[in-house]
Amino acid sequence: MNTPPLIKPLKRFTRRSCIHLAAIFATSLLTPAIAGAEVNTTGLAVTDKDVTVGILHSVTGTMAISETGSVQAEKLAIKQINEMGGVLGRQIKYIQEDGASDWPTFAEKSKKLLVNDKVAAVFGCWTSASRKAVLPVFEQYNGMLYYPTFYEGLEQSPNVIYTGQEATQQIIAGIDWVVKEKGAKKFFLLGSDYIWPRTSNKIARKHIEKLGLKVVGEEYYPLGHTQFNSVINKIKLKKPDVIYAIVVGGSNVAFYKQLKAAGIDMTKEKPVLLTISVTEDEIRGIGGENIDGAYAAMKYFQSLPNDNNKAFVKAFKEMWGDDIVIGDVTQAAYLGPWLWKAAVEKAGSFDIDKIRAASPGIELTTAPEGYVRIHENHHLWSKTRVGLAGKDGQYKVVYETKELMEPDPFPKGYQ
Amino acid sequence: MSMQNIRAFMPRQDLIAFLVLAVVIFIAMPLAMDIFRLNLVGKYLTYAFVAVGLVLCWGYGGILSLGQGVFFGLGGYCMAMFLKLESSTPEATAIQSTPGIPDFMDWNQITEIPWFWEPFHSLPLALIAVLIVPTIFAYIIGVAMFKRRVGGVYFAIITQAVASILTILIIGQQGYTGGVNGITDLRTLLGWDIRSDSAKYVLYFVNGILLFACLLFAQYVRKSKLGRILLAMREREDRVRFTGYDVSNFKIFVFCLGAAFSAIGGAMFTLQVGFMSPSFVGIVPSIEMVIFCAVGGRMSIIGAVYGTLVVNWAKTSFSESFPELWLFAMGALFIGVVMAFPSGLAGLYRNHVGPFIEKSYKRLRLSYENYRKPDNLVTSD
Amino acid sequence: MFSDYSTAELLSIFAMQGFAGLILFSVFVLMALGLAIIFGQMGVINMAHGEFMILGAYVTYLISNLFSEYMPALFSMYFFLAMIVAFFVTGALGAFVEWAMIRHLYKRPLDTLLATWGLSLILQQTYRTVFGAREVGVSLPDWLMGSVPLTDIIEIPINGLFVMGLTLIISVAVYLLMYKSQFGGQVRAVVQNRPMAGAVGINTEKTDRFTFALGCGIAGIAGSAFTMVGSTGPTAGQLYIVDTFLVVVFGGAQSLLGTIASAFTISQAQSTMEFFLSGSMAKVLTLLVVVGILMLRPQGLFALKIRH
Amino acid sequence: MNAQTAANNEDFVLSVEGLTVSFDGFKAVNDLSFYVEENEIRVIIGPNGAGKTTVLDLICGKTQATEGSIKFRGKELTKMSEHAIVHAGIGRKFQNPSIYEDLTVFENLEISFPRGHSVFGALVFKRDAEVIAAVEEVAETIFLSEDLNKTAGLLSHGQKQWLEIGMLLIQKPDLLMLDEPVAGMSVAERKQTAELLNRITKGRSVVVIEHDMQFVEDIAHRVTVMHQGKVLSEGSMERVKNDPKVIEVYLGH
Repeated sequence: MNTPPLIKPLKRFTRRSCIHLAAIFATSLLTPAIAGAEVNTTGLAVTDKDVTVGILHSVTGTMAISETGSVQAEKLAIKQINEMGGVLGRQIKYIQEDGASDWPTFAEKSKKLLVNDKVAAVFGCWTSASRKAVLPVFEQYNGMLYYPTFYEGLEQSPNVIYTGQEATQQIIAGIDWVVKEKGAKKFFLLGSDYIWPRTSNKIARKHIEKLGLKVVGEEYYPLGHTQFNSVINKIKLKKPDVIYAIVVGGSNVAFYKQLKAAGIDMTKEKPVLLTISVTEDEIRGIGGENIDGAYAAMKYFQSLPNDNNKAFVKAFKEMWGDDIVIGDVTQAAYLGPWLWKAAVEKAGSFDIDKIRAASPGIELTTAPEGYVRIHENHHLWSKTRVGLAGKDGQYKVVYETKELMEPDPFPKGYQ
Repeated sequence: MSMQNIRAFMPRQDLIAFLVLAVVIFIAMPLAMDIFRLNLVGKYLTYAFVAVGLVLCWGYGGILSLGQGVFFGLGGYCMAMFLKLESSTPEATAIQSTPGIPDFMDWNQITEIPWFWEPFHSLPLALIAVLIVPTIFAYIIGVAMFKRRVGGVYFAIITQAVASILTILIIGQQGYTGGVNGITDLRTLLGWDIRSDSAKYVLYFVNGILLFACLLFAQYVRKSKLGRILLAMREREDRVRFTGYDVSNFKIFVFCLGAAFSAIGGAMFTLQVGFMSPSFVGIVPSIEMVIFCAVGGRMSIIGAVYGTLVVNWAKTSFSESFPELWLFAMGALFIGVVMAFPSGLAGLYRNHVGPFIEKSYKRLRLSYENYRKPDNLVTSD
Repeated sequence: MFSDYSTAELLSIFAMQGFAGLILFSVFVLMALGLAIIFGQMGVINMAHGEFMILGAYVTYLISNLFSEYMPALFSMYFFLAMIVAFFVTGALGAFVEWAMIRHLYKRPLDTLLATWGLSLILQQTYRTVFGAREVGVSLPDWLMGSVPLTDIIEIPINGLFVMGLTLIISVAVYLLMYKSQFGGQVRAVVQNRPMAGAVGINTEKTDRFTFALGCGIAGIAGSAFTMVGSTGPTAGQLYIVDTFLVVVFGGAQSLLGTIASAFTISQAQSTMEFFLSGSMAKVLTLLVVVGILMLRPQGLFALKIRH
Repeated sequence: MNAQTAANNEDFVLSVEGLTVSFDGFKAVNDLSFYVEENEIRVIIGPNGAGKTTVLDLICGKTQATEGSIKFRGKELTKMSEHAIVHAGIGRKFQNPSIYEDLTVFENLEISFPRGHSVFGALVFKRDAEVIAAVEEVAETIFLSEDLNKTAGLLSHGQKQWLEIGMLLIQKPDLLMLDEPVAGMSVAERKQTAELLNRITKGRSVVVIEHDMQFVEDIAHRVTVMHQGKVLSEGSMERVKNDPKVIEVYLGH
């Protein structure tokens, strides 16, 4: 599953796509390599030839399902950067560690990466719990973590760049859209029982109530729960216009299959199902025919029609196989190494403090999702889109915010 | 204590084993490792508390609990609650809508500290809670189960269910417990920064000393009549009962003792790792802890410590180089230990390594005596 | 609690929740029957039971792919074949496991628990290596996916009906096999008195192997059926194991009827509570009540009073 | 003796009256009454399934009676817990030798020594001179003086039976109940056991279940014959042997 990337992929990576990408990233390529002595004084694993970074995700355990895509994306980005000459003239080497879906293991491995391997940056984590576990380690040893997942917000660390969306970015645009386009008035909130769905639903509820509309139900089920018939019955009774679902992991499959079997047809006018937790990745498990007609609000869909994305999808498939799908988090993970590269080059150094100082304002015009910019609060300015799920397991983008959404991890009035 | 009593409590072989372990933990490890690795070892050793408790419960008492993580977790949570309150000063949490309460409470619209958190403002009360809460919980389970003679497999399954109930509860009540993230970002203990290297050294040694205290108490229990009664009970429960013992009391005692050990381990875990999460309360970690004990040898308290160290060391190094193979190795370890080495490392030592050392020692001694002989030739011959 | 609803709605609630409970009941019975045979009759704690179920699910996945690739015309019928193949594949694995592992551990029931836990880890990683870490989507024939509308609120999912029917058939088959056939007599003879059974000419080793394989095979069918309602991933099996054991123990391990009765009680309790409480709290309360009752009545709810 | 004068059953060590236990309707013991006197060796015989072992189970509290009373020196036993019954002075040996095979003979006897039976007591229990003396004395009685440090699992079958008897003796019970004490013993061992039993009955009563008629004749003061959960006949061996009902049951089958 995780073959060292430098052997197989190099063969597969065609010259044409190299040139294409090279053109896209021409600006960054032109940055001159800076002499070793200057950048090499940081105590990090940087030599004149290469620089070592860490990849820290679960490849075993329950979370391996979700985190695999992120690992693949990060490896792809690293490979592409290397092919373009690396960062400050140095090839990126990576050390991959397995968090094993176990939060203390994440803490332990992050400490190893920072203290023993002295990596220059870490791309990793997926769940909030794993991020919370490693956060003190990064702050203590002054490392830099690029965290890819959309998450609940309520956090802003000098040692983390959040490349996914925080909750308000995802939620507010989605709800505004469904209210405007579908005339939704009654919402039923549903989620797996942990912090992200609960916090997100809290923001959603505040926003819905601010709009003068009504939440007719709010339900949580334990992670891994597979029997949703009771809640489906409640939904039928309450007759909401929108089912706002933040179910995660294996529960998703059960939920959508049972929803469909119970005769709630999402392709019909009502109720609309709006989710912020189902990416193309998850649809693979759910089955396109079971989620046909649902809407998702997030910043990236594989079907985005821009050129950046076409090149990205192509390169991704060349590296990891044709039958692969790319979800929101995978794309966000792909941004990590590029954002880091840009920050390093802007700072002219691998030094963490300098990178931190350089990060805000960094923009990536080459991002598959289009354009992103790092906010002062270390989150990304990004657009939010609404996609309509189809039988083929892909989303069709039906709406895109005009402006970039400002990241607001501590939203006033939503807490 | 008379010399004879000491001998009975600590026969020479056990004494050597204790001394060797002391050298390993207090001298060899700190000398050989940097603070990062040492801190890891310290973390592993917190699991050893559970494993030692399991030796008494399972090896001696025949009570297999698949819910020891519950007690480890409760102990850890008690400690974490204290540390969290300490780190949640109004200044440190100024960004919250209600400063001065733990961050996760604020995220869940809780505006004041719930009553059961109040005692954890005080370190002595928190330390008492670390020991008392899990022990009382174990006592309740123990009385309910053992007085009604639920044992063996049923006990294992029910403890498993208890572990899963508590996990769902902790995750579900996230406003009070920190939910699935756990209680994180713990920084200081009475103002002392527990994240600094020097603190980690100190905590490592405190952990080691506590572990030895537990080991010595476990040794005392083993060698007391109570230890023999446990063995007798495991073999012929009826005979013990009809010899006039209230068997359930002994089971409750040893189960509570195991819980108390686990709780100490949990509290030390929180201190050394800096957070506590429900992932320790569940079934998977609880069963893993049983395997630490089984690998060490379910009848050997010292073996349990080595078992914990070996399995965790293997886990760390294996998962660094071959993450995909780790589960295969772990699974094979479970099956292998159960089927081929039911008495674990301790059995391996007793049957193979021990006799070898004994033989070498004798040979050495013999050659030493032969060497000495020429000096005595004049008088003896 | 009830004031929000009209009488007609309340009736619908009870009807629908009753039906939801029946589906949950069928799911529990399917999960627990195999385990009840293995644990109740043989005293073996098979912690890899969930992984056997998932094997059944993967077999279904493979066969559905096979059909859609080579025999799309027959796709609507593949499910029946899939269940049969799942039964035999998991049964065969079960027989192998019994031969390689379990038979050496009959005298140490707690050790079977640890060894089968090890087995479950290995199986999980095998699935991950073979099928990938992601969940696989099993596409179902269309006729299984619809629902039958009764009133404008009440709709009966067809796959629910299918699972219920399947449960009924399997329960009856297991009952006949265990209580009316010669094989069942042999199994019970071996359970009650192994040396005596051996002495009267029953091949106890073979009986053990068949019993274990049968339990695993039923797990395979259950896994196959669950592709309709749940997810198929390497670690999905772990979700079921605690519930399954509780159902079996709660029913009184020795009795198959007890298992069914206990599945009924637990499922109805859970689905009723789910309607009025949050899902998490309903789960906690159900488990608490079950554990509480087990503490008061350790032999299980429906066990016969037996002579010690 | 006419034991039915229940008014003065305080004179008996053990009085069992109207004892009944049923398992799902099957009455394993049915309205059973018998009385054991001080210093008496009472042997219970009867065909398989007569309910003999169940009677011992009922007396020592292993099985709960459905009806009836069991009085030991006037104390009602049916509601007492097993360990309390032991403390009241009743010791019971099981059919198969029930000893702790992993422990030494010394430790087997020591565990049975009546001190330190609470959890705390067991924790602080000291192997003092009194314990050692008691263990050695009993070991002498049960012919195991030489084997005190041997692991009990290594003893012969007969020695295991003796050890279990010894474990009871060290508790100095007033009533000793033995379930088939000579089963599986060699002829020589049976003789020794009979002698042992005759010796240890001084100052206590003994209830024995046994099939070996020769052995029964060697030791029994009185014999109770049980059949289908009831007393079929009672009295001296001589009388019982000639009771036509007994002959019917034993020979009629």
